[in-house]
Amino acid sequence: MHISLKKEIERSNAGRVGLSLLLLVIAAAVLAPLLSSYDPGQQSVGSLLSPSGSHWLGTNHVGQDIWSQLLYGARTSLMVGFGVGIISLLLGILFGVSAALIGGLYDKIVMRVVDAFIVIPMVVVVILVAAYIKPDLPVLILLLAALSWQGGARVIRAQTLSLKESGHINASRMFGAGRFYVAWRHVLPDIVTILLVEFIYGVRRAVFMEAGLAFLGIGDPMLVSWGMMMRDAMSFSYLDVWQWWLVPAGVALSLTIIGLTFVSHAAEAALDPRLRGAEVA
Amino acid sequence: MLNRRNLVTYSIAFLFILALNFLMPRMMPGDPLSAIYGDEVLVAMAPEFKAHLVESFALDEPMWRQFGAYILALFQGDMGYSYYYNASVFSVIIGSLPWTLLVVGSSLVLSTLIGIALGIESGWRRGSRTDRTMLAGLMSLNGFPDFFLGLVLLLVFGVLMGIFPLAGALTPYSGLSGFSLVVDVMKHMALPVTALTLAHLAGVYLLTRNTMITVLKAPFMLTARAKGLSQRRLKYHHAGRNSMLPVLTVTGIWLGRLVTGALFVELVFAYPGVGYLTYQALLTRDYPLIQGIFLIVAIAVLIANFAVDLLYPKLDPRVSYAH
Amino acid sequence: MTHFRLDVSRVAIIILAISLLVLPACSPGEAQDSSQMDSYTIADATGDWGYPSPYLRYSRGPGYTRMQFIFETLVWKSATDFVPQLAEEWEYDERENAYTFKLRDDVTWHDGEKFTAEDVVFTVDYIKNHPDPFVTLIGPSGIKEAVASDDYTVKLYLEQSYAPFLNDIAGTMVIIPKHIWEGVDDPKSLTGPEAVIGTGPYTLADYSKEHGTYLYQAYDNYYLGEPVVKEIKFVRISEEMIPAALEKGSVNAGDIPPEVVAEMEANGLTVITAPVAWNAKLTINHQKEPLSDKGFRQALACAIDREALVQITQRGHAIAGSPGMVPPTSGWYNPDTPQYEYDPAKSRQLLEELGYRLEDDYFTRDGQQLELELIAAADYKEIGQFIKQQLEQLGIKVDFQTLEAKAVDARVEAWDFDLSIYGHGGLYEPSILKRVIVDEGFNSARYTSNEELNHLLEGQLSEMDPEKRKDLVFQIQEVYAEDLPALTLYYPKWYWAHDGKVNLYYTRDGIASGVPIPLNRMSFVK
Amino acid sequence: MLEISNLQVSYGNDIVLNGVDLRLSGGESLAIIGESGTGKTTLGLSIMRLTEGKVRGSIRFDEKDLLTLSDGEMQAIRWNRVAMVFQNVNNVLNPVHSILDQVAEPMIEHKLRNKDEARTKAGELLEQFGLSQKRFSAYPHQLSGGEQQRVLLAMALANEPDLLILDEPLSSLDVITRGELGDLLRTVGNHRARLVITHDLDTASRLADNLAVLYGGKIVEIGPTREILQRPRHPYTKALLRAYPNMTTVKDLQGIKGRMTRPVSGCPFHPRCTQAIDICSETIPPLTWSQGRGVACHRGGIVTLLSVANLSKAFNSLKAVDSVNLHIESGETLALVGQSGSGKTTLAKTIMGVYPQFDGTVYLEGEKVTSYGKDFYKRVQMIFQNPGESLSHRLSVLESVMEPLEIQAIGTEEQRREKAIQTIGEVELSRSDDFLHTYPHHLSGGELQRVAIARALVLDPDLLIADEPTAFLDASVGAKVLKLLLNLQEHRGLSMLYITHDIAAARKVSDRIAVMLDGRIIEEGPSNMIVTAPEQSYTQHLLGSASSLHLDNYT
Repeated sequence: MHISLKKEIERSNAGRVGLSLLLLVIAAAVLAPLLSSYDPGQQSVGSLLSPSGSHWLGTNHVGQDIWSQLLYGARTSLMVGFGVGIISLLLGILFGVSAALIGGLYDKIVMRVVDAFIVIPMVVVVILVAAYIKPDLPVLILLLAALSWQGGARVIRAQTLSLKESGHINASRMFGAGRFYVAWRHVLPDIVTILLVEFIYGVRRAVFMEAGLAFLGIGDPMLVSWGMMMRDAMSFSYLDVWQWWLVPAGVALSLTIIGLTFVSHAAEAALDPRLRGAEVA
Repeated sequence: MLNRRNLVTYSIAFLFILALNFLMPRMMPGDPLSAIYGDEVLVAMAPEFKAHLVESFALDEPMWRQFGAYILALFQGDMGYSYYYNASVFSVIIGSLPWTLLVVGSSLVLSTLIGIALGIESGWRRGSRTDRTMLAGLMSLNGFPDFFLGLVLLLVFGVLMGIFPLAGALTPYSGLSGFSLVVDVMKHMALPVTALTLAHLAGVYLLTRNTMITVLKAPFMLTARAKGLSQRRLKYHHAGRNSMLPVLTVTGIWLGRLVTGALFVELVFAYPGVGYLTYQALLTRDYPLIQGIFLIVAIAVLIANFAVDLLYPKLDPRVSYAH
Repeated sequence: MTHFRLDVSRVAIIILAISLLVLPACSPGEAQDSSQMDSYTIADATGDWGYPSPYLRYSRGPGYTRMQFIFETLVWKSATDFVPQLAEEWEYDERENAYTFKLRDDVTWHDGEKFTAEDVVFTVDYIKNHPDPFVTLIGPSGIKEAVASDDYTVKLYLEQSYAPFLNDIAGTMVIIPKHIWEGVDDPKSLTGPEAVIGTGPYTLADYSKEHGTYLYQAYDNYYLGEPVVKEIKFVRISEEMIPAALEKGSVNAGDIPPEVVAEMEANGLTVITAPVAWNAKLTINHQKEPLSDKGFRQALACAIDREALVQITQRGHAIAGSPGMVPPTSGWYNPDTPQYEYDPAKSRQLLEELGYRLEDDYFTRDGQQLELELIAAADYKEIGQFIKQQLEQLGIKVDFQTLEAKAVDARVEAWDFDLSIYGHGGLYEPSILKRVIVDEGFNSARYTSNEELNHLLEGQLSEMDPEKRKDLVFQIQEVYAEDLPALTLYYPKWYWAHDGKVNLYYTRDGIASGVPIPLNRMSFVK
Repeated sequence: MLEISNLQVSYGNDIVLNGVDLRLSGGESLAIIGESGTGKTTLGLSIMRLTEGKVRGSIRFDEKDLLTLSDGEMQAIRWNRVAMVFQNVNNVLNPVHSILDQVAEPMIEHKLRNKDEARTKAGELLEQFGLSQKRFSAYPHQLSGGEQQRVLLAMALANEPDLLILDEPLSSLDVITRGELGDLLRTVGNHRARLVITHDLDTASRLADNLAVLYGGKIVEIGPTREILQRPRHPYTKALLRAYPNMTTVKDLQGIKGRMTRPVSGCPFHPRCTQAIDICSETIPPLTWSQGRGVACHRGGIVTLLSVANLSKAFNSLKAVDSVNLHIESGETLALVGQSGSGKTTLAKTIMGVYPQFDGTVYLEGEKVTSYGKDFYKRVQMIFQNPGESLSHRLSVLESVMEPLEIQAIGTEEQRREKAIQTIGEVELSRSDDFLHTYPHHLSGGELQRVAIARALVLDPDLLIADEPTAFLDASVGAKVLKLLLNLQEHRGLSMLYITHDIAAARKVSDRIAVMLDGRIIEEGPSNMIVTAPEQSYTQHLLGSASSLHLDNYT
């Protein structure tokens, strides 16, 4: 199953749309200082202004520039998303691969714990924990990662197990290949696609949860984030401001998640040839 | 069928939930009493009254004894006392639970039915324009967080167009009864249920569609076509029936997502369910209530998963006889 | 592969189709029957404020408001004055330090029992045994003894002379029927309909905790005549939606955000503004160097532009804080209170006098950069940011952190902070001053080192002569503002809008001991 | 009833069926046989119009061309007129419906019966196929493979179709059930036209009167089943039979050389055919009929490579060979069995033209051999009993093998050397320089015989006459040499005349056996017939005294 993932994703239109959306968000995050002349935290007397030449999306309730908040909000979303994605992936690999290779009681314990975590509604756990500890950004990332590696671990374990038994690995072992060689040359390329799909899942979940927590008001209030923008904007929904305050934040969040959804869909399709070919494409 | 593996899984999940409830209050800074009374009119409560409260809620005892008492009480069905509501946590939650069940239940049924129907349709015509449009549309829909959908629905249909009520589960003291009361309740739940359903539709749809595509290539589909069956029967009775099954296996997990989705959506619509209660509890820092809600929601989802595990064999003959 | 286009219109149509599918059929805008006076609906964002009995209502103001339709006090207040309620007349005997109340003899409980002086005596004793957060009857403000001279005369002996007695005790303590509460050991266990038997103009017909709704019905045998509204309803509508609900006419009254005042008035609704009753404060750790220095605290006060803070963080819908805490709109306000107008130059000068030098934009002393830690709950995020911006502009580095509210309280209580932002109400009656300046608790400045101030605060509480008391309160403001253990930042303006069918007004110094809600039950009588 | 003409089915560029013509009338049964991948199932599905491939040509069923019908019309034909028993693979039955429902479904859906009647009828059918009533509500996965097959059969008969297409109806079954169901199928399907699709000759012979052999998308041979099985006329059919394990074959299993490849120009079988000539790779041979049999072969079917007519050879008055008639077909092994002195070797030598004088005629590919020259020996070669005698002790291994090439003056020295070394490799001898330059007296008996074989094969002959090639060898070495000969035959498509006194060895390597006694052929026929049902007492005697371990003597 040596498929060029990059190619597969780029070939599918869903993948292209998704990648474009993601690049757009990443560009907004990276280029935020260039795209807006306002500090997103800078308060000013002109509050709740309508969009104008100087404030493209107007200002919020304390005179902060909404456009610039939108751009910097991308940073928060992406930081949480990718941070959680990477850490939970690493945890997933750690537990998944070790469970597959060590096996026995250890494997059983890890897998039961994983199953248990899958049936517990994670958002509720996050809300409970966050309600107590009011996490700042690094803690939030760790918290979300700690609660979202389980699905990945299960998939990675299954994949590693099947690879352990698969023909070409046995064959190369019989030709005298060392463990490192096998891991590098055969195991890694075969699970890298699955890892990517899991990674994107993790990112998507994290972006969503960060926004949700901020919306509930249990995130770090000092952080400029889309969820918080929506929360703040919601309390002014009796005015017109929601059109350029709430909606852009919600749309930015949605587009990010849609981008991730499309990319993961394309990656999944690449993984499962049965789904290939008839894509949104 | 329920096997030992499942039992172990559920036990671990249950223990984890309890342990969290044990551990989280330990991390609380300060004493819980300050969260009981806020800053509305009287700034400081009289020290005498404070002492009275500390005594009556046993807050002066060491933490571990409070935990011990909590667990003991839990197994006696006592989930604690909400200082804010002046009522037992259990009774507070029970009051809100039916509304959440109504919203979540309706969304679960609707999103499952519509998701399966669309998934079957889309998978059946895979590759067609209809399929591609549906896939793109629903995957996009999947990206919209439920609370954002809720807000937009509320603003558009509630505020701008004024078609739907702005808040609540029914018109209070409207004197309605019978059918008109049902209509009133339906009108109130229409937007929250729509938001939840739309946000969760895509998951069901995608799973059904993927299964459908696989099922369509199964040998029994060829058999069925050879039998000269109508398209309709092929699509629903043969392919559809098989495509539904994987969706049903994940209903429990789905339900978990819907419940958490309801937490957000109820907040948006001020819908008097557990989600709204959670938000209030967070605002008022009513920790016993937060703990209680967490416990009930988590356990409810566990039970739902458990129930699906038990029920699934009745739906999929392959599983029921596998043991 | 076919070319893929995100066909927006098709997607939109499908989404619309789905939504139409999901939505049950619905007819637009039901007619609201608010024209008749048999029903009056009040919107509230929170909704549930507890079962409206004295011990099950929630402790905050709205809880009391829900209760005061049913339960009454000895004296009551109109928009301007103390007025008789259960007591027809009262007088203070300075020698005995006791109030004598002459009670009405035509009052009945909702269950038909006669109301007598025994009920008052019972209530006082009951509250002493079962404390109520609103009324403190033990300690300095307490009642030593209640004696019924006859069926309709009751004499309350005070522990000490207590100036705000009428407001805080006689006008706040609701009388409960002895025949029901006698023998109830745990007041919270009384949850049935008997728990809401009072003497007031309304009885409770329904209460729903989940929906946050209340339904009151007029009590026909009310001794002051039949209430003008047959039914009062409280319904829960989220804050943002109340304006829409008012415009739709689905509610008669509700509090509104300041931004919509003009729109409401344009729509023919009456908007009323509460005299300010609440303030947000910058709490300063006056136990800790360099904040323990009065000059330093004054420098901070001059560096924070409170007018700008009101403009930015409150969008102008507030009054800038007076360093004397008493709001300028209050009758107790001393116009001579030092104001510390925004003056960064003055701040710099004060800091330089303390030995600070500006280096690289920040003040430094003994090689150490001046840095303050500011903590606040998330609710004060915008204000914290504003103060941080202002102080950093001046040259004081600020580390601003939002913490969980209880964590802030705990650290303030442990003196583990530099600056903190906190808010509280109760500014109508000067009795608040002692509690928030010298008493214990995280929400008090606990500033006890100025003997003069201590003396003044004690004195105004026991000074029964209003004019002399006012003089004391004026002095307190000056001393407090001079010492600045905390700085009042602003007083927010609160608005209610109603359709004018009932004349809503703000009670003098708030309902009971100071609830700033324009729902005095007497609006609904006569 | 069913008439398929010039049916072409292709998936993209892959042409699966390439011009198939078939006729089937009511009550007739026809088996389509072929290896997997020859397009058998596609043919069945095409009739049901269920292939996803592109279909051209015509499929006429009751005078209607199925390919031009509307979907609705086709839907009405499916199962009512034409039903199919699908190959019993996993999930061929819908896993979530009970078997009774699945059998009843087509009756209900085609409105032949109401629900209750349909279920009753379905029950009868299932019972007829041996499923008890309590199994009716079972789901497919609860059934054994045999039971599932019964369900598939019962289901196919539900709407009483006129044409039944059976795709591998018996292949998932054990032998006993196979017999039982085969008989049942013959009974219930008797009056219906049946098209049996199988790779299994046994199934074909059980279920069908006629047989069509499909190869590379074309029918290569068609005719009555029994005749084809006894006397295949297309090289593919023959190869198929030879590769087929059954109780009546005695020869060791031989595959068919090479693998099926697509696309192929010309005759689809020519890359694997042992008698292919130039035209075979150029044009597709048409199906030509003779004697009730259709064969698609440019060479008219299997070629008779060598035949002798009335061959006699007398030494003085002794008639060593007496009026012998024999033929050897392309790619087959004829064993000539007889005692020493029966004239076997003389016959072989006569054929090889060792004796200038003899009576009778030798034909090579139908042409009379008039002179024995290079042309003849290029095509016919012989190896002898004693390899030591046939190899010159003065020539090294390499020189010995190169010698025939030099004699025939084929190629350059270098090419000859290469060809020789390749052939030495083919007979599983070392190609090291050391070995190539070894002289015969350093070689073992087995090695010598291999060198001799190599020398005979280096000219790529069509016929190899092997005269007791194992007589001088140990049993184990002899067995290996025999195995080698069989392999060579499979790879090169060699025909062999195998001369032996050992009928046991003969039956392992030969397709046919001729028994020789006193210069005459007294009995001749397919190996299995000769071995199992010998007619001549002499043959029986030979069989009786053939080498065996005689274990019964010890019991």
